[in-house]
Amino acid sequence: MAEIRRLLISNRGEIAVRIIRACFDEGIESVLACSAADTDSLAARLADRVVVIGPAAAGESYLSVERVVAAALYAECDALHPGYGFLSERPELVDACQESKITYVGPPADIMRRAGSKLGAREVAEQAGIPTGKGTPGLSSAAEARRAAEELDSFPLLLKASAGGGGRGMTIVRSLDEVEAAYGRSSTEAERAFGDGTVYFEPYVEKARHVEVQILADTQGNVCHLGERDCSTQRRYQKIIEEAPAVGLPSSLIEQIRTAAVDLARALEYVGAGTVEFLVDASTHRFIFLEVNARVQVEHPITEEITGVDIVREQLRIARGQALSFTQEDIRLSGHAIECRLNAENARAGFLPTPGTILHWTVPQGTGVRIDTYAHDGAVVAPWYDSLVAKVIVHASDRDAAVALMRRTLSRIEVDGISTTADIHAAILAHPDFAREPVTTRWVEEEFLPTWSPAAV
Amino acid sequence: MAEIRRLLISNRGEIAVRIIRACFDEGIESVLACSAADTDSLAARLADRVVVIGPAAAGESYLSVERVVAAALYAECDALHPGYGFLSERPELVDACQESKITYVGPPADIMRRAGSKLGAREVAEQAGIPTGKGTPGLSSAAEARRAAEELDSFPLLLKASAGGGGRGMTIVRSLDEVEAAYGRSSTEAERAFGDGTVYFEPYVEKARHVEVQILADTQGNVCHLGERDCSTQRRYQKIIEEAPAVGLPSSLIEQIRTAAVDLARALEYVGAGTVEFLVDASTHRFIFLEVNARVQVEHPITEEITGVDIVREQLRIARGQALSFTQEDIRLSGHAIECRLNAENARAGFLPTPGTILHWTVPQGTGVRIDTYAHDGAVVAPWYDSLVAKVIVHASDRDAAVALMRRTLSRIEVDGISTTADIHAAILAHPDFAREPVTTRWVEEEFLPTWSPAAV
Amino acid sequence: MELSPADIKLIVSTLQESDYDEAEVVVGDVRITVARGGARLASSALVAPVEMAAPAPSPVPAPSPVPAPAPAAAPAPAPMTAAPSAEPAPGDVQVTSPTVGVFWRAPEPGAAPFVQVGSTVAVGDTIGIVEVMKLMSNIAAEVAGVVTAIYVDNAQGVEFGTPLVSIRPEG
Amino acid sequence: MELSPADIKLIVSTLQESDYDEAEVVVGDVRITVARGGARLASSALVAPVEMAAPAPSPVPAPSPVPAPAPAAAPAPAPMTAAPSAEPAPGDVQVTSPTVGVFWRAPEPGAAPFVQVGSTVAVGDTIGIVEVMKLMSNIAAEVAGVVTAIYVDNAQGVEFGTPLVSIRPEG
Repeated sequence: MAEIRRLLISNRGEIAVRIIRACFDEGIESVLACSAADTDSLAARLADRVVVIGPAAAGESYLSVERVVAAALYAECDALHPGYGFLSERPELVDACQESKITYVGPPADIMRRAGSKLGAREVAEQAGIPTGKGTPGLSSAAEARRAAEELDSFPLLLKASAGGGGRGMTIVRSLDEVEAAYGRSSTEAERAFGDGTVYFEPYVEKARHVEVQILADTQGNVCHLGERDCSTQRRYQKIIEEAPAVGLPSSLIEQIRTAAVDLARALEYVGAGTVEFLVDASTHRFIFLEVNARVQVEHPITEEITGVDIVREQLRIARGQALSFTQEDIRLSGHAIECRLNAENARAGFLPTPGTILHWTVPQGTGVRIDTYAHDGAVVAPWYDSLVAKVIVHASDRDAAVALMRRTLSRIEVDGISTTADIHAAILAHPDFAREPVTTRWVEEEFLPTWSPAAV
Repeated sequence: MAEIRRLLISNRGEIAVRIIRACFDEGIESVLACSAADTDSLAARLADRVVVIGPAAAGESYLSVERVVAAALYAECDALHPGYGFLSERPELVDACQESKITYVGPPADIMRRAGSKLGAREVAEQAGIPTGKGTPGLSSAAEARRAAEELDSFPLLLKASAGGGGRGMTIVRSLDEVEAAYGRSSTEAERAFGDGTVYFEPYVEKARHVEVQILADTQGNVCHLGERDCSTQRRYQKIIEEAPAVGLPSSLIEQIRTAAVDLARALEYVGAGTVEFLVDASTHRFIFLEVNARVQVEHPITEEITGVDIVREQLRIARGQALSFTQEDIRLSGHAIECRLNAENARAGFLPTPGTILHWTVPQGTGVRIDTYAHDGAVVAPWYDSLVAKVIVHASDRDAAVALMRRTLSRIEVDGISTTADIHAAILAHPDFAREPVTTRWVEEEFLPTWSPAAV
Repeated sequence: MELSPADIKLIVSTLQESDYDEAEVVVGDVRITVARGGARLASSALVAPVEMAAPAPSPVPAPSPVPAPAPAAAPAPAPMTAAPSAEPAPGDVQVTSPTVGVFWRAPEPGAAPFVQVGSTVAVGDTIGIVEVMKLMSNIAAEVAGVVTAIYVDNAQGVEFGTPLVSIRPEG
Repeated sequence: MELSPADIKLIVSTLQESDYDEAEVVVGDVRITVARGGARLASSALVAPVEMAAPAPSPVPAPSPVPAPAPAAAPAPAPMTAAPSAEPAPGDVQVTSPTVGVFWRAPEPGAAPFVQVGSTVAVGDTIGIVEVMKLMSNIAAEVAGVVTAIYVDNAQGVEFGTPLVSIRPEG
């Protein structure tokens, strides 16, 4: 057992606040490693200690493995939680922690490497008998991409980056003519974003639902799933609304997906909290494995709400070498939860980010309403980082009740000083398509936005 | 059934925020009737509408029956929740609401009158076979008080005001010589505070615990208790820490007290949320009935935590004429809850109130931690009203765990701009006497304060 | 005067909503120049700065001179009417409501109102009544002068602090 | 008024959302001129050159990642020492740490420190080393002058922005 007395959080914003909360619960001292831009943030207020690691620019602060580990040593931390984003899926950080005898809250480096490569993970999935996109291997040139596309001969195809995530490097290819330009764009974007320009083809599913399974695996061989989330409400491959569980799909399909996720986690010898993402064809109800996210996910709270499991505290248990605090049989899914990502963006102006100072922040208090945020009156939405300001989470008896509660909640949110995406969330929730059942991944861009605000498409 | 669509809250501070939360949960529009001093308060931000009823002075705002009812009519409210304090136990407000066809969230006027007079309630209790203090009837002169004391001939005695509460008008009398001066003091204070100078004698219990039972009674004849609270940690008859349930007393005694509370509520034909207060002699374990509080109590959250019942929502159900949402058999007490009343006072300077602007307000987030407050950065603690700024509530598996969690929580609270009583709470919780078991009602003044800070006694 | 970027944003959006095709705002060392719809940017270096005046405050709505019926069989008060934006003319004294309630302009239904715009009042003259429940409070002029505005209609609900009338002091 | 890059971004995005085809915002020595939809940049072309002066780069000198011969058997960094309250004398220039790390006053254990209070330094002279993990950054004097204060002990942990030394400029 590795005791954890003092934990460094190498992150910011709402997830830093969330991890500090888990530290409080576990009786662990929290140390926030933050940039000079975040020394007055809510996380800095709540943390037991703050270490300023560099200037505002993430490259010299949150993205620097050296500085983050130096901060942990400086503050004599015995553990490090990377949150999501930033360095959370960088095996180099895991290695550096190990060298410095710091417990890393996440999977070991070799498992992270195996899970983090989409191509590598797909191979493991295939060996475990899990359906995959029957895509190509990594493509090293535009010519190779063209040959591969000719061979597959079934459009549309999707060009994807093997490394990283967040939709970057993705391009839909609808004909052979588009292949070379698409390859150049995807590969360059992937290289720039992840330092790895490897891309590959997958069949593109026109009407798809994004379904992902939350996994928790300890070092003692226990692997449990906490049910699945539907994250199909996306814009440009970015999730904007998530739900748990996934409704409107056959229960046998859901069962297969959950089992596939656990099988894959076992095949990867996974340890920690992770998410296995799948794509479900909304017409045929066939599913394919997409990728593994080897960290806590932005949308983890909706799973916490329907299961009662505290995922971040379980991460700390796992890191200490303890067994999960529950078994698969203990998990009962209750009700329906929805999360809206409130971003500091003006949806009617092409989702232009609107950094600035929050002059007024009022959110309702209510049963089944949870708001994970770093916002308060006077909080600064810095231009340097992503635009997520708050996660508005509701939990109610069923999907209809959850949609109604979310609408009531959004209608009571008042923010001055920055624009937020509260209006587009409210409009999506009020839309009959969404109210009927979860939408598919292109619905926001193809159906919703053109009628809501042409400028936003 | 009386539908409630729009509810006027004739109160302020944390309880106004609490009631707005219940309105949100019930889908009721909330209208805050507030003074000109509170138009920027958190409750005003959270309410759906705000009506300014008068200047800062409570007599011309929160304490004016006419203005409060006028505000309800003005805003077309169909119901009114008085909170606690202010007009919450004034039958005139109940009458005025009835005349104006506004549903009053609380007991009918006649029941409030019967329950609100301590002498009257004592009589009902005696008829119901509930032990009372065997005190005197109302005393109308110093000479009568002296005669009554001579007759009782067992000191110490306690002089108490028949109307009102909060310890005002109470005087301990240790010998016959003290009677006349004590009568003058008590009667004058009662007259000034409640408009009724009637006082009476009760035997004074030196080592006593204050135990009170939470009652909910609907209009359909259902009367349930939600267990009891121990509110013995007092200074000058003012509660400062409350706990639920009451531990360290024989379970048969607890059972008798709970039964007595339900019996009394039935005898009073009580309707609404109410609290029946008892005094338990810590040496003999005999208990006597003290009084009934015919409203929601400051310390209701600790009962909510151990029962899972939302007392304010039940109040709204009862007001609509609905049955309670549970039966007595459904109530299972789980764990232990503690509340610390964080007041804007400097305990080391004789508990001097410290109104002002809160420049910085940081409270920890944690599982089992609930903070009911109107505070935030920039919130004003007005000099016009009481000094309660926040109720820090924790809920854990047992008393030891709750004490530990409260200590951890208090240690993470940071407030600038005003003094708070957080330091004295932390010191009390750290004291071996308190840690061992609940203290008695004079412990803070007689044992704790003299060693902690002589200036505070 | 110090401008922040947020102020500049406010100024630009104010201009944006105005009718102007060209505008220039100079505050200290900050100069904002905009043009649209074919208008050219007249460079500040070449021409004198055109000072873009802040929009005048919205004029106070003329009060209804109609004396409506007052108490006796009181109708339900007009609910929740937003208080009119009431900016008194410089030097005028505003009389505000001392309580939440209902404003009555006349002593009884059918009677002439206590005051009209243009009425001359002495200190202590009643300018109206605010009823809270059945309690009537006479509202008195605090200064002698001429009534220049009446902000609230008869039988309208008012809150504490709601402006009732303005008086221009005499002398 | 001082503009940050974030401020400029805000101003430009404000203009972007407006209808204006041409706009110019001048704040002190910063001038932002924009044009679109065929509009020409009138002003600045005619007057002064476009002085879109980005704010000065962060005052921290780029640390030369020259590997300094540092502690062979490096002691554990002194942890979490509160930064000494470091108020430079008027006119003195403070050198601050460009990163979290450990401050080394000498090139190797036992060697003489780079500078002492009273040492004369030229621009670019090394005043110490900040080690972050095994990466050594030489910290250079930004001005020539005399060292008037050293705020951090050898082997002490520092954060970004922690004052290291003060230099009184010469001349």
